[in-house]
Amino acid sequence: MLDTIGLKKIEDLVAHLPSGVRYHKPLAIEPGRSEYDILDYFKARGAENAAAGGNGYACFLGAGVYNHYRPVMVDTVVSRGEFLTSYTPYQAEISQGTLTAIFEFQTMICQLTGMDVANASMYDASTAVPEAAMMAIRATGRSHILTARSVHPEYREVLHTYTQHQGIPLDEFGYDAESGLLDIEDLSRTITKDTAAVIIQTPNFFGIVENVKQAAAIAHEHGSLLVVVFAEAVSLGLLEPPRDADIVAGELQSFAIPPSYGGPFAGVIACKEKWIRQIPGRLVGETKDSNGNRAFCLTLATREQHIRREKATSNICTNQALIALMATVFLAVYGKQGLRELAVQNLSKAHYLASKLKPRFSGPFFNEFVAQAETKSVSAINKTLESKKIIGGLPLEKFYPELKNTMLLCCTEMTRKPQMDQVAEVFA
Amino acid sequence: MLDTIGLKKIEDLVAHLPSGVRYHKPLAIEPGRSEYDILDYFKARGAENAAAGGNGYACFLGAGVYNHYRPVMVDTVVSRGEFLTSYTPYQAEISQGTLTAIFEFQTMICQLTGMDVANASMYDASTAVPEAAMMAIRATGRSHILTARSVHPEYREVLHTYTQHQGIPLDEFGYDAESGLLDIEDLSRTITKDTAAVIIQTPNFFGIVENVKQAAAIAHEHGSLLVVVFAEAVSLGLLEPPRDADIVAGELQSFAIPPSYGGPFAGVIACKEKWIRQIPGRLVGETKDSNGNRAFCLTLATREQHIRREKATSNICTNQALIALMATVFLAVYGKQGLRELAVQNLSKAHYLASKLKPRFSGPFFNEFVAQAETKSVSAINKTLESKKIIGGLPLEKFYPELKNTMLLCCTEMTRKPQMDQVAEVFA
Amino acid sequence: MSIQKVRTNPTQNEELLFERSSPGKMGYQLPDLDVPMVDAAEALGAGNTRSEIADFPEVSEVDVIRHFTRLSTWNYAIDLGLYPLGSCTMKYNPRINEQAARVDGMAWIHPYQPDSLSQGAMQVIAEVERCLLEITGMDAITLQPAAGAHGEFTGILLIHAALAAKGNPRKKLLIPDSAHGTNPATAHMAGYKVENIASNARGMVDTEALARAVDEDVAGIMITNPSTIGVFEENISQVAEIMHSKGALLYMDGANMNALAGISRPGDFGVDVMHLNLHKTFSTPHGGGGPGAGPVAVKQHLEPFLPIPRLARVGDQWSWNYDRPQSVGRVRAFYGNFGVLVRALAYIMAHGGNGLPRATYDALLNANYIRKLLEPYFDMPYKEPSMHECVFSDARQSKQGVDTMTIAKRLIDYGFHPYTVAFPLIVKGALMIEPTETESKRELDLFADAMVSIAKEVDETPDLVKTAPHTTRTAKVDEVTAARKPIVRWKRPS
Amino acid sequence: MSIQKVRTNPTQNEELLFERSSPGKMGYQLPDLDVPMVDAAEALGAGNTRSEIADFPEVSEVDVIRHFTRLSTWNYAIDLGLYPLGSCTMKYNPRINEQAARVDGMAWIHPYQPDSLSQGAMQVIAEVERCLLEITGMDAITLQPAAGAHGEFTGILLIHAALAAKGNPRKKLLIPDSAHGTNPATAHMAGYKVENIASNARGMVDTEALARAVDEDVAGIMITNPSTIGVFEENISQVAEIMHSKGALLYMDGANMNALAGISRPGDFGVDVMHLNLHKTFSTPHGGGGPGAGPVAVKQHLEPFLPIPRLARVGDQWSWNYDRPQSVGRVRAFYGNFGVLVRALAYIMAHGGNGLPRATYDALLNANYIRKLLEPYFDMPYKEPSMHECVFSDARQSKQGVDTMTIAKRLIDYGFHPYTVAFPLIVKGALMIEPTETESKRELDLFADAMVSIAKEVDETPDLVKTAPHTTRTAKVDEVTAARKPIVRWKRPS
Ligand SMILES: Cc1ncc(COP(=O)(O)O)c(C=O)c1O
Ligand SMILES: Cc1ncc(COP(=O)(O)O)c(C=O)c1O
Repeated sequence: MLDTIGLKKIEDLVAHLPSGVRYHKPLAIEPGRSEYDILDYFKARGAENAAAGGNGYACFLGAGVYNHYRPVMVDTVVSRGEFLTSYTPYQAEISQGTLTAIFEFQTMICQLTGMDVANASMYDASTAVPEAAMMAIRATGRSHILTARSVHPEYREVLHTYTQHQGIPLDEFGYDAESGLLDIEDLSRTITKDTAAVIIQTPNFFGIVENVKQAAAIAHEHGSLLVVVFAEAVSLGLLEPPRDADIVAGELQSFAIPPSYGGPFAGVIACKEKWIRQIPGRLVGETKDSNGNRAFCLTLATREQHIRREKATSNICTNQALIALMATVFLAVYGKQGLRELAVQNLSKAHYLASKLKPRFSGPFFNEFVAQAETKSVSAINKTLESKKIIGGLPLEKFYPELKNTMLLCCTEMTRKPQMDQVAEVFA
Repeated sequence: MLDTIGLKKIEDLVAHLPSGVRYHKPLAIEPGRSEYDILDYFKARGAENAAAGGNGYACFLGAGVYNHYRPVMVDTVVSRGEFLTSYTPYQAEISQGTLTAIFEFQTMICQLTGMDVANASMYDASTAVPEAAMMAIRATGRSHILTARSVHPEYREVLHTYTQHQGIPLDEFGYDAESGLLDIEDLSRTITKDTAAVIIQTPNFFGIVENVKQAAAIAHEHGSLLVVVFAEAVSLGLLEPPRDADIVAGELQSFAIPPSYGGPFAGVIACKEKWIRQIPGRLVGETKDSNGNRAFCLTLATREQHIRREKATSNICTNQALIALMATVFLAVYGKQGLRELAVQNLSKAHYLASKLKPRFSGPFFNEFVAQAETKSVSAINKTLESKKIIGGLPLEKFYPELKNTMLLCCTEMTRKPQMDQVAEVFA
Repeated sequence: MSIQKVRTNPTQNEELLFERSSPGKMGYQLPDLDVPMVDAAEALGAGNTRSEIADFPEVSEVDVIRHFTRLSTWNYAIDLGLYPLGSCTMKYNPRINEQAARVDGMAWIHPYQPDSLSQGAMQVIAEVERCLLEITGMDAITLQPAAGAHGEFTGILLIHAALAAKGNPRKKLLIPDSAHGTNPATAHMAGYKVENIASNARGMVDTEALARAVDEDVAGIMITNPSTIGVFEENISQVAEIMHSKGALLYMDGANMNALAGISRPGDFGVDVMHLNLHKTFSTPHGGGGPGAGPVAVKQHLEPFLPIPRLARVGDQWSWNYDRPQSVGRVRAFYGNFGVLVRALAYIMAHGGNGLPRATYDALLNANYIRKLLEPYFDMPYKEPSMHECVFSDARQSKQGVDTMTIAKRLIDYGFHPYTVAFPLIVKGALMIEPTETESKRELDLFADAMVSIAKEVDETPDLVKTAPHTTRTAKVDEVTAARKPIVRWKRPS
Repeated sequence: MSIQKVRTNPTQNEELLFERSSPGKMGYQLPDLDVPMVDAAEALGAGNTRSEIADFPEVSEVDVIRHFTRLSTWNYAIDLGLYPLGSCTMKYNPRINEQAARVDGMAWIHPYQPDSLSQGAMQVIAEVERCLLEITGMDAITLQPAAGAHGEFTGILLIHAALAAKGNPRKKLLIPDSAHGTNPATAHMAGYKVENIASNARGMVDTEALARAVDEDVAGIMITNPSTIGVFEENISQVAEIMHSKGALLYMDGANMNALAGISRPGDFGVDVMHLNLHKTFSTPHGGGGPGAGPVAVKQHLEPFLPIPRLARVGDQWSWNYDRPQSVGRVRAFYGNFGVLVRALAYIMAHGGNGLPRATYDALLNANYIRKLLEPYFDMPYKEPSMHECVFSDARQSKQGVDTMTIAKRLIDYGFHPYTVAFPLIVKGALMIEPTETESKRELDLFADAMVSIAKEVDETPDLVKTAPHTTRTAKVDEVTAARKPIVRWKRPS
């Protein structure tokens, strides 16, 4: 090949580089290792972590990342090279597999959320939230964002990062100290005619199911959009969809995505038909091929960076397609009835545990709740649990200084009664 | 569907069964369980086993089953539904994938063994050995089989089972007590003009590399065929192939097949061109399709049970196709140079360990050898090793009463020096 | 009617590994050697080491994945659609089975590791034994045989040993003309003379003829039930009585157990010994031809003869018992295809005692549905009620010069794997169709549509059928030339 | 020249999940509930619970596997062949990476579990950081960004914060007209005005024009190096000097790092901040569009502004440090796409310090080989030495009315995925070809043959080209109608 090119040695390929830019030292990285050594390395590192299911730990953490069982079908499908090793489906004629699956994904997200349009995925919910906020700003022509404090604290942090450098004013409103629900009065107080969007989450960070209708009424009354966020997607199997929202931004990790220390996950944005041209990210649409057969392709690309450049709705390019495919397979496996049953199991488990503890809030909750520790400190409780190979709940004081000595506990279909009973015992 | 058939209820489908044959009780088997429960069950059972690599055990057992690293590519390929869930490739037009892979398999087995023909697989070596013996009987028209005692004891047991009910006389000859090699004099003594085949194994059960040429000369001199057996296929990467054999019967477990408590493995029979019509099992042959493109199909089916019934060369039908595919992928991954390097690593590791112990035999060995325990009993040694999460060697007295207080130790590329040093220490 | 099931698409060509090799290419990397490298010629003797493996593959890792991925696209598979091979029970192979078999503690256990370190594996074996005995109604079982034919062989050895123990192993085995080829081949391998017995006009064993045929030389009969025409042997209990009255035994080929699981037990209708095909009834994947497992279940009187070793409970531990003086001996090294047993147990656990009969009913339903849809178009020589499969003949189509194999090839154009062709032998030009319970009505309807469409083509455009397949990347394969001048390995063109 | 790479074969049709649903079908089974079942309406309030999810799929397990297996056969993929998308670095995705990411101790760790129970994960992160810093020659790095564009955004925020800390974040970012669309989109999202700067005749940054353009309002420049025409910016060091002399910063889009790894380090030629695409250079799979990871590496002066939390070594333990007053804040929840980092580290370990530059050279070799073979047939507007990709234009073919997109569609008939079409914008009708190092000479030769053959077809049978593709199961897709009347979800036909 060098011959064909007309070169003598491989280094000639970079002979033209300006002097000074070449790096002549060997990289200070160990020489190449065998598969066996590599697997060994990751197994060894893995053994240094607690792994729910993996090395016998039970885990009561939720807070945006949930331990749900992953049907074997999911990895079976996503491991097929045709899905795993294909690019973004720009060439529709040889990408109908990916395109069809995304179209199904978009449809299922609409069915679950009650929205008309869903995109092909965002990085995760934490980045979907600011994208939804910016979408609302574009849609309303207004400037301010108003967020409930019961939205996931890390989503709010990311929103803060995104907005601050653009000079978008960001306000927050509180939650009701007794119920854990939105503080509707505070919302009414803080919303203004500059508010582009009110952002709430349901189930909220405390696991509590919000009254979306009520929030929507207030937002709409003020001409703002309502953005509804979800972090625990399994709840959509059971909860009334947030039909009154204008935009929904969510996290799909619960749909067969392993916790993986926080990623890769898949976010999604869905909205009412009206805002379709404001939605960021890829969209797949139905059309026909030249033989008249149904076909799918990426569409409305004029919203996107590769066409519109600085005028695009977002800079997003690579998204989380394979992870969204995992979610799609998961939803196909569970289906209409299964997703509901799954949600009911989650609900039942959390309520069982809650019945043995002292929930901090009175609002209705799905599969997590805030427990108030009384006799012991939450850190002492967690230490004791750790010695029993149980990872306890998330202490909330770090994010909510007012919620002293509380922890957020989550139960899923993978949580088993003996461990729940142990938690209750340690709390007592 | 019942309507279409003209029935009212599903039980009507069996209404015609003679009375007395229906089973009306519920089966005494637990109700159907979820994937999650099933995996849990097998993980729990698995945790009750020592698993080389899996739960921290190092394993020095060989004796026909070897712990070799399985390249990730192997399961990647065999997990593709197109290979995993297809049937025997009787319909050539839609089975070219399987057929092509088998043709490659047959070719590689020929390249490795020095034979002209290899079949598409047998159940394992233990059943391939009697099939090879019967093949020799058909080929020579003779009646007796003569087997070296250094052939794997369980292969010999299976051979015994197969031959006894057919009234085939089965004799054995010994090994040299000092070298562990074939006792050539004993062979010369026991071989007769009725001997259809002399069966030897190399590396033999003690890990020792036999002189195939010499054995072949004696067998051929007496008009018998020489059947060469191999149990450790990785040795073929380094050893002179048994070109002087008439039939080769081997075990491919070493080629990326997990030990799985003894199966599924894949056996194979290869032979000289001359005996092609005597070979049992499936054969894939090259041909063309009606467009003139190269194509493959099952061939010489007139040897097989579905055509020839009681006159078939064997009753084998289902074989070990997917396992043979694992071997094929393994060989493709390692290739010409890799298989040799792998064999050299095996050789080097075993010789390292042997250098610290007292080998019982002086013959050249590949990756296993018989160690003579002196100060301690082999069972005491193994007990001590077990406490260090090391599975020691196979005590040989059970199979060879004369080999008192010895064990067969095996090292592969997965054996690591610290554990070898520990074994040496415990032996001392 | 047009082809509704498939459209053509480009699939990659691919050479053989040997042809795509180039010197020095590698797809592997070994761990560093942590001990001194040994010189092979020195350690083994120069005469014992080979030079290179001539023409062996030299390819990169990406070459390997592409090679096999491309090849795979040339295959049909259950994962792609209906695979209605009669007698083969091509049901869906659940992926949880594969996962279970790959659990470290299942995959990485050495058969010679101490029993004390293998209790989990032995418990799995015990559980498989228990479930299969419950399903068959038999008394004892060996899981050692590696496939159906191997099970047959084991079962016949048991008969041989049992009769020999009574003084005379006898000489003959009776085998119906409808039997699978492995039955006579097995009988022969076990040293018996095969006596074929003709089926009666309804495809069943002719009990009167049978009674006449059984004499002191007859060791037993090998019966497939449901038979290979998918029909339950209505006289199975009489058959058993006839055999037993003459001191002979009844072997049942359990390949068709998918018609019976949970609704009828061979142990209850006189069977002495039988095999199961875990790769049929119990959903372990066929993998392009194997592996399988062929457990053999027996009545108590044959138990002493089962292969060694036998699983035994000693105190609170499992152990392997080799002390079985009457055993026929080993039929395979170690304990059988353990990994296949794991998969079968996963299947049994997923269905459970409640699900297994449900699956059986669904299998029957699907077969009878297909039968109903196709009966108007294809000749059905035996009209007895179908169990899990239905067998037609090409009698009508052959008048147009189109035989069952030709119809099969045309079916490929319609996007289906063909049914079993030309078996059983008692049906001339047989089309043997077994849909299994895992097929949906929709897939069955499409299949029936395709078959009906082909039946019409046979009348209207017979040449179109005769030259099929037309759409596959590989056209009709010349099997005759392949057999005439066998090329069974690649060689470097000289 | 004929099509050598592919032949057509039937592939299964398949409806949407919603269309193949039937009421009551299920593909799952849940474990038994071990606590009392809670009534949802009671626990949550009736208004909070939904009735059924209208039209949601109801399919069996076998339906699911068939559905997605069939769909998969409609895709092209690296595992099937060359995927020469310029700027996308579609290299082989090693399966060991997937295995590593699925190790229980990597996949099943919760981001909020105590640091003491996550040391292995944190060690992996530390190791990825160390390796990427070594490869880039930068001083500090954040692994939080989820993809390239996200990395760009993070990087620009860093510039913004650093300049703001000095008193003035400034207003404009300079972006060459050759830049990828994410660059201007990012600048805009970060609140900067985009100022496009024209490339010179050789496709490079015009340093004189640049010097004129940089003023006190300019925060920095976003440069892709090698540039999107696959050419190393020869004046990169001067560019850095110009920027720095005006207090502005140099951002490097590292999407093309596959041309540099191990042979040139951005940290050594003046780059202040850059991102990497682990899903390009470091072989993590594209998965039909993602996920990726877009780490951002910086020089020391930007380190204080990196997103929180930062990995820190405290004693002999890793911990997360949130106490970073100057940080721009979080750009993503948790710690980034950890599973992608695991894959990238597996890749780095497999290649090692010795293998990475080798891979880079091979990438350059392959690109230059393709260039050499195609230059006689296609117009090449910028003739500077190519690095890892080469960019042609359709100038010659467009005279026959055939543009780059049309050639791309015809290439599909030849069995290849097309190159990148119509990017970069500085090349009218661009054909942007990046073969990567994992392609064999044989695959490249077949590709070049196909391209040459198409070039001839454009002259001889242009209509054949214009109506392509001809062989795919889906013919040319009508994208215009799709955009005109968007149907972005399935609805039950009324
Ligand atoms: C009726 C019948 N008997 C026996 C067999 C042989 O079983 P195996 O292929 O597992 O050896 C088969 C399978 O093909 C069969 O259909
Ligand atoms: C040059 C260049 N810059 C930026 C990007 C954006 O990266 P990502 O798709 O990971 O967001 C890409 C990838 O498409 C690219 O090619």
